[in-house]
Amino acid sequence: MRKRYATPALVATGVALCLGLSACGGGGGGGQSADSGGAAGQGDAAGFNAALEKVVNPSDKKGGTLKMAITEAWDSIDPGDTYYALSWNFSRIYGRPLVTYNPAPGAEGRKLVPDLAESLGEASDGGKTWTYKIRPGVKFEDGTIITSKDVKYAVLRQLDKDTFVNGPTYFGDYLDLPKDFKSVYKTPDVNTDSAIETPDDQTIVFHLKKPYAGFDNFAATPATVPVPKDKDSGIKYRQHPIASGPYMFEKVEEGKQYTLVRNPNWDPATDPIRKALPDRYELQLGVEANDLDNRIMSGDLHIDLAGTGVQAAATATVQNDPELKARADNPTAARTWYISLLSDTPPFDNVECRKAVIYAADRVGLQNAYGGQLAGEIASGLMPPSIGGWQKLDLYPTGTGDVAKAKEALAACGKPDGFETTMTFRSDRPKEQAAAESMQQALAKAGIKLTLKGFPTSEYFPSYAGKPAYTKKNNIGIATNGWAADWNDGFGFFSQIVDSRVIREAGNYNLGVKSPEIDALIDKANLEQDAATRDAIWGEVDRKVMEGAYVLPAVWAKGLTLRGKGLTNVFVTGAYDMYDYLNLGVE
Amino acid sequence: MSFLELKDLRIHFPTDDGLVKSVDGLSFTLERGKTLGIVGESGSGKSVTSLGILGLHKGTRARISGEIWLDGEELVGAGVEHVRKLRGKKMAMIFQDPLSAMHPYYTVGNQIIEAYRIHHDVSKKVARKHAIDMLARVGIPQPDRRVDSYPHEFSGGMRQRAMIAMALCCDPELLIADEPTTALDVTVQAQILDLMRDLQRDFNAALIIITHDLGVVAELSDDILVMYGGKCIEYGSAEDIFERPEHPYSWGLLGSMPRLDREPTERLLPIQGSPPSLINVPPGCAFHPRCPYADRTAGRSQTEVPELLETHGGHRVRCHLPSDQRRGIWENEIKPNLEAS
Amino acid sequence: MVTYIIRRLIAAVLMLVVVSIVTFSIFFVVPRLAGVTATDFANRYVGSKGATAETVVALADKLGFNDPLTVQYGRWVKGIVAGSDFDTGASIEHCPAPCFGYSFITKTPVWPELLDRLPVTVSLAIGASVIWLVAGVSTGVLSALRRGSFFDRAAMGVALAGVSLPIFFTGMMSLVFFSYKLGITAPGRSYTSFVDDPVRWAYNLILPWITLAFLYAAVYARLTRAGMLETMGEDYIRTARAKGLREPTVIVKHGLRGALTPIITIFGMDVGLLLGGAILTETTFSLPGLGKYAVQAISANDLPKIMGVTMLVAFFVVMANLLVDLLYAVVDPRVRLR
Amino acid sequence: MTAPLDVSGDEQHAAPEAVSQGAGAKAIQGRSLGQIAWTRLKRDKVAMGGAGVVVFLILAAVFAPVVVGWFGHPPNEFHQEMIDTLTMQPKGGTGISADFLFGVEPVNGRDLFSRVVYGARISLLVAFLATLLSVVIGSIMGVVAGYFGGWVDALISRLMDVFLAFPLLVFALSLVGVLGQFETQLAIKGDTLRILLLVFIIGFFNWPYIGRIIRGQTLSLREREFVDAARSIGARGPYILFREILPNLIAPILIYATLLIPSNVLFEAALSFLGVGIQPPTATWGGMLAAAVKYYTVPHFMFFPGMAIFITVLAFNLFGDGLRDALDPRSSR
Repeated sequence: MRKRYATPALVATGVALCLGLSACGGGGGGGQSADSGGAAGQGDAAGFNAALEKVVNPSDKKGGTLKMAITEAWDSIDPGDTYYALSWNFSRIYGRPLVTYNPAPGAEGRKLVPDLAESLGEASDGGKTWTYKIRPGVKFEDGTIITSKDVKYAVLRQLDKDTFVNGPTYFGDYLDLPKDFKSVYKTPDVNTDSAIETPDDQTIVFHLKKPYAGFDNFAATPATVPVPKDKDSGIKYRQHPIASGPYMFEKVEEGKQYTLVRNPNWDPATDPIRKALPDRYELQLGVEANDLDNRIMSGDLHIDLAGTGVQAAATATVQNDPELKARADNPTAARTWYISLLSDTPPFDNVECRKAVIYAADRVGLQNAYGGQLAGEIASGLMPPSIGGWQKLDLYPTGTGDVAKAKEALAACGKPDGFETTMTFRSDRPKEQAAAESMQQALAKAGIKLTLKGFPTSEYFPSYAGKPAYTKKNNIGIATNGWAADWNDGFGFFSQIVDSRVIREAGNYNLGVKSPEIDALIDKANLEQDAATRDAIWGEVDRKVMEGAYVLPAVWAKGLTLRGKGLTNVFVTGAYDMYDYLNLGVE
Repeated sequence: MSFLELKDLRIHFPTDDGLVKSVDGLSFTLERGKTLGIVGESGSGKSVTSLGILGLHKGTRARISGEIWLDGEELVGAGVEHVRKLRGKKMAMIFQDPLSAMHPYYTVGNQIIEAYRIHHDVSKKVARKHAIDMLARVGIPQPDRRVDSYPHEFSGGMRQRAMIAMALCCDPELLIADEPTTALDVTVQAQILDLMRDLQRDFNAALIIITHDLGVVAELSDDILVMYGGKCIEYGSAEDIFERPEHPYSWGLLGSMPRLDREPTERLLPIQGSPPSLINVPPGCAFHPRCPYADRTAGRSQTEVPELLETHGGHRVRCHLPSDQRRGIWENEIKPNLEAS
Repeated sequence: MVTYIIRRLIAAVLMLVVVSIVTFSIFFVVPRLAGVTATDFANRYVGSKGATAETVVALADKLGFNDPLTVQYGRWVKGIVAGSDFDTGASIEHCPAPCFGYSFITKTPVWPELLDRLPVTVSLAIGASVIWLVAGVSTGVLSALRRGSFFDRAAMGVALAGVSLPIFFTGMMSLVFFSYKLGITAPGRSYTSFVDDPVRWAYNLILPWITLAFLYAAVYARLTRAGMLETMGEDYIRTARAKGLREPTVIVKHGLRGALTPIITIFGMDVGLLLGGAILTETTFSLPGLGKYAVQAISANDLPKIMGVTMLVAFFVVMANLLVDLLYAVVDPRVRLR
Repeated sequence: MTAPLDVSGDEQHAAPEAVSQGAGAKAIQGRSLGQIAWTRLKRDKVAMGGAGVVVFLILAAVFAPVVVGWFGHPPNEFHQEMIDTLTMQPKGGTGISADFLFGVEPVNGRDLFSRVVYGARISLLVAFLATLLSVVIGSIMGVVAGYFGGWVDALISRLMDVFLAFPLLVFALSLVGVLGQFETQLAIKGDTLRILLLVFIIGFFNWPYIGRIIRGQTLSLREREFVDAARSIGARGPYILFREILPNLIAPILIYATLLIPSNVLFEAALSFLGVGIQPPTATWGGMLAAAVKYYTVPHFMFFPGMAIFITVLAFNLFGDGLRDALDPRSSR
């Protein structure tokens, strides 16, 4: 759960069709229809939700300064040390990964296209070997030619999780690394050709321990952005990452501001996907949240870098002002806010008691708690609609709570008079607090008495909700939770949250899904080579989770985002469900 | 006309609790070179009187009426600024507790210099020389060194000497000493009283000594004024008061006078009760609730305020008891008791 | 006087030692007593999704959570006094004294961050303290001198309201009104370095200054008034008047001098505390100063940062204490004897 | 002492209050200091107004269920029908009506009036108990330091210095988290635990302020004549302590306790504002203010809890000032 504010990467596996189209491209149908009033369909460049399906203000005009801001600093601008979607999105203006997502609105944006590489990855050995050819003539900002060795070094260096704590671990999990390799810093002389080969300066070959058909998703992470070995300074590299894209850092003041200027050594001829319109980027960090919204509204800023939507106060302002509303979009993210039912804590060891909670919960109330229709669509399952294999589940009512059914379930559980349990939430997250309060109100009607307990986010999984010893001792049966996909296949979404075998002493995100049946399905999916069949298995996992009543899904997250005044080439990419930062320009 | 004359001085303070009549119709006269002792308990109005003479109630909420004549000038009606210029120069005051009466943050020398330079346009150097002279004059050893000391670095007696030096530095013609020895040890008390007597003689000033201790005034005073409840209840020469006191309150004061041959805490003739509230002054004679002889006035003491009447040769008493009866009580009941002890 | 200074200096150092022990105990010893294990500590620093149990155990060892508490304390103190070394991955980095440790969550040494936040807090504290000292003391003096007047009543009424208003309420209301509604003051989170643009610096800070100063000015007006009234009732004031001094001289030279001395000591303490971070003000106005830093560190449970900022605050308070004591000795000759 | 009569030594104070107080107090036999103070207090309309508000607040807090039963809805009851589901703000801006006197909260539409009333419970309870704790610790430490002097005094004074050197809020914030880890080992849970935790933190860190004052008072009392007198007639330590010194400390303790309550109300609000304190859904003023930051476009949400804090603190301050003036008239000069 690194991605505290930013929406995580959401990736289409290869060219797999997006199932459930209504949810994929344009935000959840339900939430949108309630308020958009057809604005999205208007022919004008601007309009509510206009950027979901098409490019708003297309332009090729170069020049100007693009001003971005964010309420706090994100983890790192080092491409090897970041796990925020905003950062994966934004880093592409200064760094070129092997492949990336097609800069196009909606579902088109989930397609992978070659970037530093000449083409998408070439698989061999049944998906265990992946080969890429680097484009010739691409240079770092200092004029050095980029070779495959720079990519190899970049991928290997970020495996050092002692130094780079933020980034994902996928390469480390899959690459066939020699046993004696610790890190590029500690064991620089170990031969790593068993994992990555660079037969020549243009070619890079990845060798995996086990086959993975979606390896291009790995190659699209910033981990493959080349890093020159002689410029690497470990954790301090983030003070000036060397640019391979059209912009390079002019000034880095961590936590305060970044400015980027044109990289003179970037050659448009080597880069078919980037327009590189503005002359300059100015990023302000640590801007007060309400102030940030106000400045986008007034035109002082172009875009909120975080891309998760405006604050509560601005929501009303946007709603009530047609001019502002025409500059707003309401995309759905591949993120589910849900509530874990801890099956280890009695009486939740009985599925009927878990079901009772799901029946009794006020699903509309939960939606409101998470910010209302504009902030989330009531979720019928754990898996968000944009993940491959998603199917609409209809196991439980999604209304304001069904007390009668809840009582039935309670009776079946042997607790006809209800029971008492404790619910935890992250105390620094008002939405989770509201959700907990809503649960308390709704469950009380069925006779289930909740005691609420909040803990700071930093301690939530390491010390409290994610620590079985604690939850058992303190009778914690319910806990707020949330998860976002790194990839929009089932593996990317489910692997850490429903597999009972990942549960450890502390720091768990899977708080109570313990089912041999589900574990078996996961194993089956991981072995399945055919993408469609695999997706179907993941869909089955979702159904089993819901049938087992292990979680109460609250909403699939949405955000009300604003396009700044004078911004050109704006659209929401299906890859990150936020504005695509690759080709933005200013008037 | 006398050097100092008070005519029917009244100083009243309006407070939340009512009007406090601290001084209520006080009159007396004092000549140059003479000493007047004002005696009374706390709250009797002695200190308020002295501050009134100095004009220190001007500009406060106090209501002042009557007349104060100093060397031919009326002060009650005089301007604030005019009276200020007289303060320190023509009339000066010595306060009871020199530790709190001197500013803790300034050296003794500085405070004397300041007092001198307000009234004399001289350089600091000259003023400092004068301060050292004054300190020497009041018997402070090594005055050229001690001039730079802070008040807290002095002993009690030395501080009082310094205080006196400060008061005398501008050769005042009227000197008011408010409980000058109360805060001091008995032996030091005697030294200070000696010093004051010497200085008064040298400066030929008029001196008012305010005290609750008859022993102090016994040695110094020419005349004595006994105050009670803001009024003068007995006035006369020192001899009158000590040999022929006529007011029962004065008898009480004499009875409780400490003597060397007696334990300090022992009181021969204690006065019962506490001083009166100055807001709700008892009707009639203010002293009657505490007066052992009140029953001998046929109830007049409860209803009628006695007049201050002259008994003989300047000796005045404010009492309902007939003069001969008072003398009788003194001669037969009080005096033998005092002498017997 | 020299021995006095030395004694106070020793006391100040001792105080810092005690503070450091207590701070360390609260964050390391007390949780241990509550049953928190070394791996629990390490778990806080594990960010990525895939951390295995072995990684956590190894990290606990690497960060020294398994060492005896005295060793951990010694290491921490040694870092402050002598500096220490940290592994940045590519190299071993020396963190020179005073090294308040290295945050394993953000991978940054704490001290430079504290230094970075310090100017914000200092700007806030200095600006506000100048305003409140001038406003509070002058109001208090005037009130005392015109006791019972309309001015006195009005000023004391406002002052009482001032001390009764929580700063996060006045701050929020004034932000909403002046910044968001009228747009005449800077919004929250605004800070520009004085060196970069003094005018902008003042403009950005004016609202926090006034909000903070209002609270303190109210306190100081009340204190000054009470002190002034008390002083003006002192015997030495009567003595000064009896000497024939002019009233202004009496008030300024004798009255104010006595009344302001305790105010100055309180002022020193207040500024000392504020230099350690005006938590509520900085939170309300989202100013990136030490107070906000402390709050963020606490909510992230980033122990090196929490301890660093605590020690820095304590340092400021102790220094302020020391300065005030020394100043007092200069101002009030009686103190020198002690 | 040579004083023949009841000379208090106060005589040189020409100020009329001192004269009237010294004289008046002693003239009326049988009236205790308390009665006199009460007479004075009764006359102080502002202080009595403050006292009235305090009593009103206490009653409102104690009888919160009744008050809310009359004028509102249960504090944790949702009224989502009052909320616009797009903006999550109250319909019509605030939702203020005869039914909802202060309007409703954004998101879930809880009755702001009843939450403010219930908030008074936590606020006052914590403030009172914390004050009690500070006063007990502070008085004991102060008296011990002031009375025994010497190294005991030096030790306690240094201890107070150390306490005052700690960044109070930082500590309070971290301590709530650290002490929370003991929760599993304690018998008390939930709000009770949280309240006790707040009381402990606020009370425990505030005692040096009152301790210093009491120490000073004890020091000066120890030097006062009547203690000398008692000592001279052979009174022993405990007698002097309990019969001569402690009774004279009641007034300052009472005054500073009364003045500490409002500061503790503010402290509790600050802790709740910073997010440590009572667990939701229990209403606290500080917690409501913190939640209101996000909804600054509907300022009624921050206005009512803010004003509740203001009025409470102001009322206690007015009463405390009045009490001080009544018990210790010289301090008001």
